Amino acid sequence: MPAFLTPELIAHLTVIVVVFFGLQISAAVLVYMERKVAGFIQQRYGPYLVGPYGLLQPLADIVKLVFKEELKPKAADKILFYVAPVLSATAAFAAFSVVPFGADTDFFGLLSHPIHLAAADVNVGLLVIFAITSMGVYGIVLAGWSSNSKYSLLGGLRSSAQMISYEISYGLSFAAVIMLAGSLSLREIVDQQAGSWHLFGLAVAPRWYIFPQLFGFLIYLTAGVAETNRAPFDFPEAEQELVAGYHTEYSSMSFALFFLAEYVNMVTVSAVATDLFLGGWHGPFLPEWLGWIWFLVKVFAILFFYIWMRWTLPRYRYDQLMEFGWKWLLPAAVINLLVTSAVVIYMGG
Amino acid sequence: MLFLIPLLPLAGFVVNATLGRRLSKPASAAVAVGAMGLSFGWSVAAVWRLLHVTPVGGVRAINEVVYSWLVSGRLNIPFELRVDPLAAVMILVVTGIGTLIHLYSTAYMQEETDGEYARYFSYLNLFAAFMLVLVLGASFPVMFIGWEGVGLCSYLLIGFWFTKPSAADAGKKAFIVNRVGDFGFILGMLAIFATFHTLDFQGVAAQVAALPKEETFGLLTGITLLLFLGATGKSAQIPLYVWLPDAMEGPTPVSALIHAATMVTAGVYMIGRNAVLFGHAPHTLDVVAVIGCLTALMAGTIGLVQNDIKRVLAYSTVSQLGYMFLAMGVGAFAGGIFHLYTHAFFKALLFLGSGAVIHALHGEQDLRYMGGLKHELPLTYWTFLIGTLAIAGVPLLSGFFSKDEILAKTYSSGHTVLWFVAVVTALLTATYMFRLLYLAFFGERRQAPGHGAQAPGSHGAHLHDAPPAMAIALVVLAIGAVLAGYVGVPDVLVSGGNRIDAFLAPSFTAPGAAPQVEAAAEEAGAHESGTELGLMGVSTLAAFGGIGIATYFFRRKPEAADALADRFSGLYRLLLGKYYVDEIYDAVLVQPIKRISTLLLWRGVDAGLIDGTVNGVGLVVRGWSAVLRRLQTGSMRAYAMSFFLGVIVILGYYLWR
Amino acid sequence: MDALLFWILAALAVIASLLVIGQRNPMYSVLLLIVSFGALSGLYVLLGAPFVAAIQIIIYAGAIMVLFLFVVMLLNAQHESQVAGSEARFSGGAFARRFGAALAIALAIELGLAIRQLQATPFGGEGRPASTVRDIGLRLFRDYSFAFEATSVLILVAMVGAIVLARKERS
Amino acid sequence: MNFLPEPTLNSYLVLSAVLFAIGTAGVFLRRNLITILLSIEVMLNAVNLTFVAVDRYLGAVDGQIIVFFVMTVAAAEAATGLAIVIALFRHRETLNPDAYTTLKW
Repeated sequence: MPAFLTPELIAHLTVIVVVFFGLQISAAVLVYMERKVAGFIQQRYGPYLVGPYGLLQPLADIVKLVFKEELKPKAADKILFYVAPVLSATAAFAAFSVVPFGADTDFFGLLSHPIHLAAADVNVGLLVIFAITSMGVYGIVLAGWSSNSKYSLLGGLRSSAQMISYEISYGLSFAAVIMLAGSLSLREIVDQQAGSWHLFGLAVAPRWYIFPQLFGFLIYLTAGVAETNRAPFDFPEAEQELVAGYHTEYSSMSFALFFLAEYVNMVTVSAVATDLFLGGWHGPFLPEWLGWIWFLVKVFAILFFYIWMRWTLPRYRYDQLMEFGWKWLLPAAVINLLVTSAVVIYMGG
Repeated sequence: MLFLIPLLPLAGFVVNATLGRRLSKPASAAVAVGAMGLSFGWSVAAVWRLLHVTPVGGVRAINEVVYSWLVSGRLNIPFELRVDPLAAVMILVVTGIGTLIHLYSTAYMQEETDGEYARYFSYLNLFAAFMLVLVLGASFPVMFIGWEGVGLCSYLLIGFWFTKPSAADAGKKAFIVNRVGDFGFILGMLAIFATFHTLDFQGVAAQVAALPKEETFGLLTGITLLLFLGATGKSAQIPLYVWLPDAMEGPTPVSALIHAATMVTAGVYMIGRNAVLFGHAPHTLDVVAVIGCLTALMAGTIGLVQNDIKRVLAYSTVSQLGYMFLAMGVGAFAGGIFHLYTHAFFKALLFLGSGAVIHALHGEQDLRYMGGLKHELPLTYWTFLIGTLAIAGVPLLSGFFSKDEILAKTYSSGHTVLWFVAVVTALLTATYMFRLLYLAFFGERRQAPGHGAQAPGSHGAHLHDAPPAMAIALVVLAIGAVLAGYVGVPDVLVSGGNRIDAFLAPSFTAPGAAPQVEAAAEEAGAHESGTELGLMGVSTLAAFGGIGIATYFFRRKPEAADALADRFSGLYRLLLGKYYVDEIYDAVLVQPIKRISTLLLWRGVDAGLIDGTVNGVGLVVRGWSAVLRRLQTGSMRAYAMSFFLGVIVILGYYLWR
Repeated sequence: MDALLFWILAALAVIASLLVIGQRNPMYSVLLLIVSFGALSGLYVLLGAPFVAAIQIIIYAGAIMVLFLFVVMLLNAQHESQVAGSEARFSGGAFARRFGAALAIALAIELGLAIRQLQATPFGGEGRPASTVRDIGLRLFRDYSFAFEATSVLILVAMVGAIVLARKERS
Repeated sequence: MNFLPEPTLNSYLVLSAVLFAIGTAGVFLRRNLITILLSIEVMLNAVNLTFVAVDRYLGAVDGQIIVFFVMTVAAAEAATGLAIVIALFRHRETLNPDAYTTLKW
């Protein structure tokens, strides 16, 4: 086999492939999960016909979406109409690429030296995530604009405004953790969370940043929900007001892409939350190399929380959303940041 | 912590000035009096500390640099405060008597509205603060802050009832006249800096002490004369005394505090502060002595015939200040300060007493419409009597000792003529003071033609004596007027009795140098103790003589006085018209200046030259813009083009040069 | 590898920018500009400035361009309108635009000449580590703290100004 | 793979020069205020590129900091500029700069 095809390269490629498909699978799982949980919350069964417990429902959905007819409004912008969904899906996947999901491993000695369990390891990972999330806006805006319909336009404008407004709080909640860890690399941040917090010499809690940064965590979650346009902040597709928001005009695969993007974004946000606040793959009972299981557990816990929220809380009013974002969440984030920095300085960090 | 002394009154000022309108009268009074009281306590503490510091180079002093104020090139002036014996006496006088007068004012100003009341006390506190800066300042500029500040406050307080035109004018007059003096002071200050490259009193003194006495008219003489000009302004001496009598338009306690006890003595203090400097300029000293003496006499004579009770006191103040300058002039610095200090007591007492009278008579100030108050205002009467005796120089009261010391020093330093004039003035003093006493308190009540029988206070029974706040002040001051002198009992009576001289002496000498001025005076006094006793007798005689004259003319047969007035009606009118000095100034100075300002400065320079230039510039610009605006097409792209053209040209220049 | 990336990204940036100004539809201009920003940020990574690369995306592409996008969408002024009449007498005419283009070319030439005067210099010290965020942060908040504060004030003023200008004046 | 010349400082400078020129041309060629603002952004980015490249060359970080400031200023400029554009558009239904030539005297 060719020289440049070193085991490392192969390993890297595997990781990338795993991430890529893992995300899609998790999206499918999420769809199923969402519908089931929704069912239970609303005291019904949810999908149960296709396969055992309706486990094959997601597949059915995918098939349906693929074989649907592709529709495009006449007045829509030829190019952008198709670019938009691809863009948002790409952004969604790209964002996850820098998220580490497991400890370094050499695959039981297959490799000469261990590699990172992340599609890409950048030492400014958080910035990259931030950047890519901000790119995600375009998909929605363009979708809204290009399909040249009032509903879509409003949906697009709204969602972009919403995402931009909440990005700030989002970033600030990052910043607090960055200050604690003194690094922009997710991997280092996670490694900082190994071990446990000690009080009078005895370990009281795992050394996760959620404990010093409870506020930061809450702010992050709230902003994250807004970033992913999930209920109770799901304005872009506020059915009652504007049919289906930015993807009113979309159907078939291009719609599927948006759909996919939304769930992948959820996964990303949860994964980042896990890495930042919940100690990533660190956890008891399991050997290092199985850390990714802990990671998955935590991520899905947060995802469950998301779904739970969606089916429990009513939707905000748009002005309320903006007001909340600017007048409450942002100040809270700033204060949290200031307090954190003060403490860090005091501790001589 | 010296800075607390001026800071406390300042704080009182700030409080009363900012939220005075919302404070009730008792509240703002409490703030003001409390501030002064604390300041007094702190001063006492400071002086106590001073008495226990070990003298450095013969000088006891506490220095304190509050902060570095002016630093620029060679000029470095810290905001430094210094307490030495001289300053110690002054702060005690200022804060002590100041406190009493504040207290007195609480009752005296009762009629004012709350806002006015607070305004009054804020001014009064501010004045105290500045006065304390003036006396504590360790260098000319710091002193100058106080110097100007008290001027401002005196202006504000003279014009306190600014709705009354006469009061407003009096305030302006005081301010302007003082400006003339300040001008001299500033020049003197600059000259000193140019000469000695320092403005610190001790620094100057040290350098001057090294120089020989300046027998010919020279630099030192010039400097000191300039400073003295400032002193005449502040301390109401010829030629700048004219503002003080008018200053009586202010509330009486103000007259007592500012225009009798403290501010007007600033000039005297300043000369004492620079004793070494003046000591090296004999000519200036002579000028000082002569001017002081003349002022004393002139004011005394005017005082004889004035009918406004406060004006009489004002002229007497001028005359007493003349005395102090005389003392300074003959080199008896300690004597001058001693008189300053006793004078503060009895003159404040007299003013406050007159205030009590005016208060009782609801604003009546004319002696011709008083009389017979002896029985109706007993307390006022007795305290006033003490004050009068003290100022008249009756033995065993404070005035006697200080005045006598001045006379003795004048004589022993060989200025016989001045001594004679001074004695005559002493006689006059006794006379006009007792005239005042008799007219006010003895005989029958004389109604002002204005009021009918129903006028307030027309029935003696209605007159109420001083309320407690005023009474306390009067009594305390009266006690002071009696006892204050005993710190300076002449050595001939009790050897070593003149403690204040010994105490003050170091302040009048350069640090490290031996007290030469004092030494001279001392030995002079030593081998002429016989003559000194004689002199003492003479001044006593003068005092009693004056009292006798007054008794004859204004008690025994008042018609004689009028007869005399008719006989010498010219002289009488001259005196009544205060030698028409105001009119002369007006004719010689004010009118010409006005005319010049109007015609030349205003019409010519301002309207013609300056405005012309400004308008001309405007016109030129306008004309050009009318042409140039054509270039401004308003098209953004055109602008951008010219912009980039410029860029390309400049870049090209650097490429192909 | 770097060389290849450089040339690709450079070409991308140039082409995108050209299209930006070649577009009649502002919507596309904005998007193409974002592309060129992306290329530039890639170049920044090559230049060992990942921080700048990141904020290039975050600030420029993520914030400023969205602003442009909004305005374009709101005004929805698709195609450039010719202004007839005296207003565009000089500046609007074809002459002005040709002249302007000429200026631009002249500028390019001059810059090129200027650069040719310094001999081709490869970057010294390939082993030099990429400047970390820490370095930049320390430098920014120590030596440039005043400028930093000043810019923050500038931003504030800009915000207020923008709000005031864009507000509908109620009549 | 050496069939391509290694990028030198000059190549970066040339690139930024080209970009700058393009921006300039855009300012003159476009008849749309928004596009003109975009061209200005292009110019700014060309300058930024120069800063970073020279920074790399000198091994300093100051250039990057200046880039940071440039971006901030660009943000401010865009915000105000667009606000003005909106105001103008409200006032006269066009984005053509040549329509607003009365802003003088």
